[in-house]
Amino acid sequence: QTATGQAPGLAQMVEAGELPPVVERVSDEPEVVEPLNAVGDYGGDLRIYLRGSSDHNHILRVVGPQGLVRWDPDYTEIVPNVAESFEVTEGGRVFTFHLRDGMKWSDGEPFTADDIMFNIEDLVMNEDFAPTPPRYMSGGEPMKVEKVDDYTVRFTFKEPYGDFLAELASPLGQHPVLYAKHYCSQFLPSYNDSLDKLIEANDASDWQNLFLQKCGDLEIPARWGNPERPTLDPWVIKEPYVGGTTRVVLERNPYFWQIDTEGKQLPYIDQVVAPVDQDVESLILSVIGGNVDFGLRHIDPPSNRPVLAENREKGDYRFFEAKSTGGTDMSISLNLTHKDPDLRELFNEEDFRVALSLGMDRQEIIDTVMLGEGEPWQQGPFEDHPYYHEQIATQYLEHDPERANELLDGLGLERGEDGIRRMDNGEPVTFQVDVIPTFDPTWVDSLQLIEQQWAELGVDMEINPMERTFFYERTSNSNDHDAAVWRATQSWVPGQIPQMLVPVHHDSRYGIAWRDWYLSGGAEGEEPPETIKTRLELYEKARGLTDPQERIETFHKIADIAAEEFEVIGVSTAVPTYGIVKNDLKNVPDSMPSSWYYPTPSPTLPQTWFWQDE
Amino acid sequence: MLLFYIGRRVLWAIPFMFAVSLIAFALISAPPGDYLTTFAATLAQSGDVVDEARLDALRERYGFDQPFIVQYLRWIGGVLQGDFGISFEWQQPVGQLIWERMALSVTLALATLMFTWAVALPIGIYSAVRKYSIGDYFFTTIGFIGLATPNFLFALVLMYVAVVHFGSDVSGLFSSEYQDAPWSLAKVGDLLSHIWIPVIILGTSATASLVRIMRANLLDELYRPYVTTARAKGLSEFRLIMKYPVRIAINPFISTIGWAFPQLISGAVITAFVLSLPTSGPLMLQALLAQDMYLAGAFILLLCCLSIVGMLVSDILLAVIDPRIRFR
Amino acid sequence: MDGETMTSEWNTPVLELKNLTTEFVTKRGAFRAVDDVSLELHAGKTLCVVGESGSGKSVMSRSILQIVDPPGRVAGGQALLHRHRTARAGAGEETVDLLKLNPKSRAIRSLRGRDVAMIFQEPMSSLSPVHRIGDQVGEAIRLHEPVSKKDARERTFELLRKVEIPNPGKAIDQFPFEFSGGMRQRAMIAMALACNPTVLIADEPTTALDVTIQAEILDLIRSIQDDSDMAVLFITHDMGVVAEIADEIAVMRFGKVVETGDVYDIFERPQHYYTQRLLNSVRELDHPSERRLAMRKERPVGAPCLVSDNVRKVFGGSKSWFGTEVEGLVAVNDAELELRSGENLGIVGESGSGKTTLGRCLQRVHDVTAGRILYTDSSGLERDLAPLTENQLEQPWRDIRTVFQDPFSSLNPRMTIGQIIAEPLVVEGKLTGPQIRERVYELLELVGLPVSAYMRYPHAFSGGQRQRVSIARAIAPNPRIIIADEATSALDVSLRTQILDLLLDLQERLDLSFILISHDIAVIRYFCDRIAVMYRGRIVETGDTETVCNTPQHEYTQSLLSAVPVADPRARGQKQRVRYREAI
Amino acid sequence: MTGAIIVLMFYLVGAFAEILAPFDPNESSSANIYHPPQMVRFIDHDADGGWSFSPHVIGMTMERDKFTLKTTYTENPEDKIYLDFFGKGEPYKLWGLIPMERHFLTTENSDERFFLLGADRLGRDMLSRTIYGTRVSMSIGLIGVGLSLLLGLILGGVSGYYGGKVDMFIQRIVELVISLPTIPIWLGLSAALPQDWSPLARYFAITIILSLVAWTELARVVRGRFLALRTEDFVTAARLDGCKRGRVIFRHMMPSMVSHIIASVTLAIPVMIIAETSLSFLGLGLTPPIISWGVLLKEAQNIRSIAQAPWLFAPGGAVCLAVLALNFLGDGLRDAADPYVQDSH
Ligand SMILES: Nc1ncnc2c1ncn2[C@@H]1O[C@H](COP(=O)(O)OP(=O)(O)OP(=O)(O)O)[C@@H](O)[C@H]1O
Ligand SMILES: Nc1ncnc2c1ncn2[C@@H]1O[C@H](COP(=O)(O)OP(=O)(O)OP(=O)(O)O)[C@@H](O)[C@H]1O
Ligand SMILES: [Mg+2]
Ligand SMILES: [Mg+2]
Repeated sequence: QTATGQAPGLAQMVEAGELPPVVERVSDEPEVVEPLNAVGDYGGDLRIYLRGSSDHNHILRVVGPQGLVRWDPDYTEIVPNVAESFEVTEGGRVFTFHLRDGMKWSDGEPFTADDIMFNIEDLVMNEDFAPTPPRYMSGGEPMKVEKVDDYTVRFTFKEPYGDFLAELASPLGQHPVLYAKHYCSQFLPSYNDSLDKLIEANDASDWQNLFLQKCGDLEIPARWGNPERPTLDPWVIKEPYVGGTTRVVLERNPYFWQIDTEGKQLPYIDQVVAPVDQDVESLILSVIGGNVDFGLRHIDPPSNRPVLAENREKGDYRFFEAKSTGGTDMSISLNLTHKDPDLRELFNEEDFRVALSLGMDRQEIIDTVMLGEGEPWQQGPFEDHPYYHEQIATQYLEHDPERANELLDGLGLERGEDGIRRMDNGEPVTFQVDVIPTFDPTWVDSLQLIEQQWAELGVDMEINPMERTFFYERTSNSNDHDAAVWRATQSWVPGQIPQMLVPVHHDSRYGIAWRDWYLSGGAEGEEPPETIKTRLELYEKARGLTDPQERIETFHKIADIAAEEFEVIGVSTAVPTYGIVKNDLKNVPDSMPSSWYYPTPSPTLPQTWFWQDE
Repeated sequence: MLLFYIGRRVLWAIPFMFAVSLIAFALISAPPGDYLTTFAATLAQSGDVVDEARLDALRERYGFDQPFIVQYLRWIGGVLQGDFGISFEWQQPVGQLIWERMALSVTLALATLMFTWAVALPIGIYSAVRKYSIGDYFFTTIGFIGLATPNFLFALVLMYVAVVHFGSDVSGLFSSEYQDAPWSLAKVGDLLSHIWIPVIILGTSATASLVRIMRANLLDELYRPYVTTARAKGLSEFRLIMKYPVRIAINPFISTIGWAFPQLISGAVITAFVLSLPTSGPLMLQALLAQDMYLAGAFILLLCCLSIVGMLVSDILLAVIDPRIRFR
Repeated sequence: MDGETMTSEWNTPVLELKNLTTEFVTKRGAFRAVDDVSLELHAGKTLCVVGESGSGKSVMSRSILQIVDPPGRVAGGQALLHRHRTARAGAGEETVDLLKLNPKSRAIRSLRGRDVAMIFQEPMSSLSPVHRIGDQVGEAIRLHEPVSKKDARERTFELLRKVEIPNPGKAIDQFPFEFSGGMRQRAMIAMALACNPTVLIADEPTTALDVTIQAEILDLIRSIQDDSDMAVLFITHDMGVVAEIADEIAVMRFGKVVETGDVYDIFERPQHYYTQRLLNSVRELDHPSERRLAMRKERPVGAPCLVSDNVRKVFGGSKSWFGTEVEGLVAVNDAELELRSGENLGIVGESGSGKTTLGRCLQRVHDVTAGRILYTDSSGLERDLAPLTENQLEQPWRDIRTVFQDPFSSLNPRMTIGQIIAEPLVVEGKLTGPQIRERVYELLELVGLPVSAYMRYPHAFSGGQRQRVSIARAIAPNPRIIIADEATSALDVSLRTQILDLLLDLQERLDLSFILISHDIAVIRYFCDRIAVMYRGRIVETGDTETVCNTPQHEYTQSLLSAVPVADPRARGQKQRVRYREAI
Repeated sequence: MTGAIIVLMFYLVGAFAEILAPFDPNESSSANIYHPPQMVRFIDHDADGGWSFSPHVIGMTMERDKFTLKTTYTENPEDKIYLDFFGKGEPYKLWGLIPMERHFLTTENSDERFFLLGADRLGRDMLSRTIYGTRVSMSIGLIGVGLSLLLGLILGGVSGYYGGKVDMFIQRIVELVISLPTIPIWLGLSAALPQDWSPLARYFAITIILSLVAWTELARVVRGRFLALRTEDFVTAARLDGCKRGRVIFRHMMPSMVSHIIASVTLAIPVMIIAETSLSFLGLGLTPPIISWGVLLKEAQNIRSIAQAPWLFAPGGAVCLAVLALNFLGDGLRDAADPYVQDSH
């Protein structure tokens, strides 16, 4: 099918000779998208919002990463995106992508295999620019990329790498198609001899800085800071996201490569407009005031729900559901690699952790703090998910202070006069739980309840709220914490890092020293015990698997061990959040998964959303 | 003569600025971690995940692994050449980011200052002259309620009322059509039609304190013999009070300009944050929270400059207004 | 008096006080400062009010314009201003009762300063410290007459010149604190005369002026009076001045007028006991104190204990605030002076000649620009005070005490009289609390103040009362030297002798030395052994009091003595005044 | 006078928070989320028309809308909760020391709860929380202002009295502190605090931080006044009386500024309380579980409270009242120190 329709604005420009006709602009092999409900009409703005600085990913989530592949709207299957199709061969070692014939960058220049080669060879693999991210390595070696022809590229890995496609579908896997060679190469020393002048003219400190300024990178605001940069996105930057701006505007990409079933070029909506507000509360006010067409990020905690629900008519919007993919919003990790030997010994007693879990009245917490939403839960995917693992999700959920006390007595922790238990060395069982109060306000609230509940057990927990950088520094770098709170919303699907099962990430706060050991290849940190090592091996293996069933089984093996060890204490199922969408905005699903790796809502294809009066 | 004095003060300001910059930089670097830690934290808060390897590489490139003094020297060296460095967050030269915002901040601060003075002086005088009258109690109470309400709360309530009950949006300093428009007369008009809200929000607490201070000082002067002298000349009560005791009671007011101005700017930060004003406050706050060192550093340095100018002005005014100080 | 029947314009009153009563309502009850006072002021005539210090003269004069300070209020009576009888009377102007007018009304405002002008007793504090002299004087003109700024300035200049302020062109732009006491007083006078008032109320307007200038000022007032039939209410303690200018005299005591009458009557046939005492004191003051002469015989004057060796004081010189070289004002110019122990040294001199400044230099309150100040302490050790720091000055300051020229500003407005007098004792730390209290009561009594003064604040006192507080404070810690700057100027004559005798008493007991700065030659003669005459920052003549007074050498001294008023109305105008002007 | 009484009351409330608060301020309850304030009724009517004096409130039951998650409360006239003065309630330790269980006001039946100022998002009693907040906030005000007053007066006084080099030096320090914007100072100083300090230690540290920033203003004003006062005769007189510098400054010069000082102190206390709130806003100041007015206001600082639970702003009312009372107290003090006023009453 070929493109036949285009936005009226573009049609005028074609008539005026400013643009080539739509057939030429759109690739010969455009992706034909079947809109969710109906084929739409052109026109209108999509008003979203940005919260201060570092909210660039919100733009990304709407515009979409537009990598070679993407997730389908259900977050279960990977489908071609920029690539017209792909093949996986040799047991998951070789990946071949076929590009779309005649596809163009947003400035009209052709998009070919050369662009991918440029991205990989000159940037991803260029140590001067940045280290090669691990997702392009396997078996300790970087991948190899060949240009088969102008529209075909082949990626080859040393070891099988089943998760590679998922990595590419995630926002972090966009590298191969991120930069347009014809534009971005001018900022590389190997392509431009008079680069120094350019650096100076732009007040940049060096070429890397200049490059980032002009072409951006995956996760930095500067990606949306240069209207000249060609992209493959449905909308391109018009008013950029630069420091201190108060509004960001994106306008339709006239060369966008998707069409609907009637041959009309996408997107339907002309512009994406995002005012920059600093404070979440003012975002909520904007929503109530009807100034936001689509919103999910920042406004979604359940505590805002009553206000937003109340004003639905006033703001002329409806709710949609943003299902969590699994796991829990709040988990407490005791530091099992604690620097203090006594606390470390105590925390490493599994009975102690189990007792703490049994000592929590989760239902009360859910009713009080989470407005009754959610169910008691430890961690891991929900029941209806293929990765669901019963034991790790549901063990020790009951509120059973008696058992808990028995377990603690069994550890020889006698109660002192003040009712607090004593360790062998006579010190009271006291520890602090580090938490960022601004991050998720329900955490401190829940902790306050937990504090009281644990006090019944004779365990003196202190809440230690702190600012986020302090938190990171203490809990992820210097390993100074006793315990810490973090979220663990995971379903373990490819692409996600299961940090609560294996200590591979700075959010694995139960074993930061082990993580350091793992990431440094044994050079730093602390050698983990067997149970962790086994899991790490299984995890490595799972990443290579191409067969989904096999992958699930491997993950369940990991989960079996993790469940036995019971390192992390969860509270309740991740609360399904909700977003708001204007009543007149069509083709928006009533429910979508909520995840960064997905990333919400872009796989639901906002380019197919359109305005229609009721 | 005055020029000479100013010159001397300005010369003084140079070593002073160095001290300030060092302290400012130390303050910015004081929190643990660095820009990248914060960056990771910010993204995590929105549910996004960062690429760790990438962070480490950047850390090295930005020189965060170097000792404090090296980083400082590098920065101040650049500043001396007019190069404020690069904002890590925006990958833009700091110089590009600050000026327009600073200008708006100064405008807002000036407007607020004028508002507070315009309101506080007459009320202060009134409540001193009519001590314990109903008006005195009234203004005192209103003023203190204003003082006791955190600005950002006031801002939030105002915004809520405006949105929910009047359906209008009071945040920002410009209507959307002027937001990115080049400066024009119409844009200035638009600015004026928006600026009064933050001015009132910011001004209330400052007004209350000025009223009280004015009142207290004026009460001290009201019964001085020279006031009687002037009265015997046949001056009207109003002119009398304005010309004599007020003139002396205003002395502490003048001492305050020096810091009132910079403090208005930095005090406005949180309000500006809530109201999403395109002033320097929110950007500075973000830069600080994000540990975007060079950007924050530039703001702090500029604010310090403003304070120094403010203090200079207040010292000069003080000398002009009170000859006893001038000829000490 | 029945004014209506007197057809003669000459005897018609312009201002009539009838049963004026003014009260201060305090926590301790109401206090009648002015009690049922009735007086008449006639056009072109001068009514002199004399009376005991604290008798209510100032309050009475303020009551007329309704500017008594807050706790005070006019409780009754009338103050009738017969406007139609004044020289500048316009059509339709008639009698107004000033006390009936609302004190804030436009009506009374237009009368204040224009019809009735006032010179306040304490010129030092009565001028705004932050406004220029020219501004404050010119304001009075511009308020009541439609003149331009420039004209007002010109007239101000003229007025300043008339009141003998040297270099009026510069003075007009100066601030009060740059003025000497006498200069400020003259500025006040200029301000009052600015609009040619029909009634002038002058509350001790010449206390800070030397007799030469005083004479000029009195002449000035008289000439204005002659020109425009101005009625003058003149409050003073100087009977010489009274004799010189008064047409009528009213004597006040305890808030009441105890005697009124023609100037000759009063001087020659005083009725009231107090008036008699007053006049006796005047006569007594005319010659050296017997006590002193007797004392000197017993204990002759000792070695010099405070010597000013070429002391020079320049104000505002080289290092000005704005860092440029400014030529300073030489207030004291190489003054050579020595005070011997047990001696009373008088300093007289023109107003603004640097007497106060010299006194302050001697005590090292001011830094001196050049010269030495040699002080010999009780142990006989001689020290140069000039280079000492404040810490090192502690002992000398304890030994050398001072009575400030302006009592009001030298008393902390927020301390009670008791606290003020006790302060040096408290600091000294030799006595216990109750002892100090005892001592303060004793001092209060010595200077003739009631014990109830202990708890009150300075502002609630009359000028003379404050002056006595100052004296009490100075003598409290038994010093060695006292520098008294116009210490008795605000006291009535009887009190004056009493205080001077008190000081002599002390001298007898404690081997004190005094430097008495005064404009009152009589006081100097009574009290001082030697006299130094200052003129334009220089000591132009020193010598034994009698020698200098009888055979003055320097021309300025001669002119000074020639201007001393004689307390005898019959001698009025007979004395030949000479005026000395240094060739510059 | 009224000012003094109210201020005294505030401090008493702070001191005896444990007794006065009906409940544990941290006790949450899922059944009372956003419980609205209840009115106390004094007269109880029996079913048969008789009446008696027994203070009580009418109980309310909560319902939560499944979709909007909004809580609504309906009065349940049958359910009367009787109140009891100095009845037994939850046991507590006064000042962490003396075990007690009587509360100024409790329910007769210790299972029941009442909410005179409503409840917050966790069903905690706002009245109790506000009462506990009094302790922290009023003492922050007092200690912080005391500290900054001390610093400001001493440094400002010395600076203005000596002039010259000392003045130069102190003024540079003042300028340094003034010219640094407060927020970075707060951030930097809070960063210097060890992260595992106990809440109490952190609270004191924050008080000190606040006053370290706040003293400069006073110092500068005091200096300005001193420069002018220094030339007054009565100051010279005091020096001549042999007063040491300290005495000249504090006994003789300071009283002339007493009005100004009182005004600034009464102003500084609310500013401290608010500054603490601002710090909380930045996530730096006091944070839960510490209860201060600032923390409470920070918690209320969202659209939801404005729209649905305005009673959460009760601590704001407390701040206002405290500030007004302090101010009127200040007026009284000022008048007491003013010789002119003293005589006229
Ligand atoms: N504000 C005040 N409060 C209370 N009493 C006052 C006040 N002002 C003046 N007095 C009292 O009123 C009386 C009269 O004072 P006034 O100043 O009129 O005296 P005076 O005759 O002018 O004396 P002097 O010759 O010393 O100036 C004095 O006893 C004084 O103590
Ligand atoms: N602080 C000052 N600054 C500048 N000039 C001053 C200052 N104090 C005094 N003068 C000037 O010094 C000169 C001498 O003043 P001083 O007060 O010593 O005079 P005096 O002899 O005491 O006069 P009087 O009898 O009028 O009090 C005057 O011309 C005066 O204007
Ligand atoms: Mg008098
Ligand atoms: Mg003098």
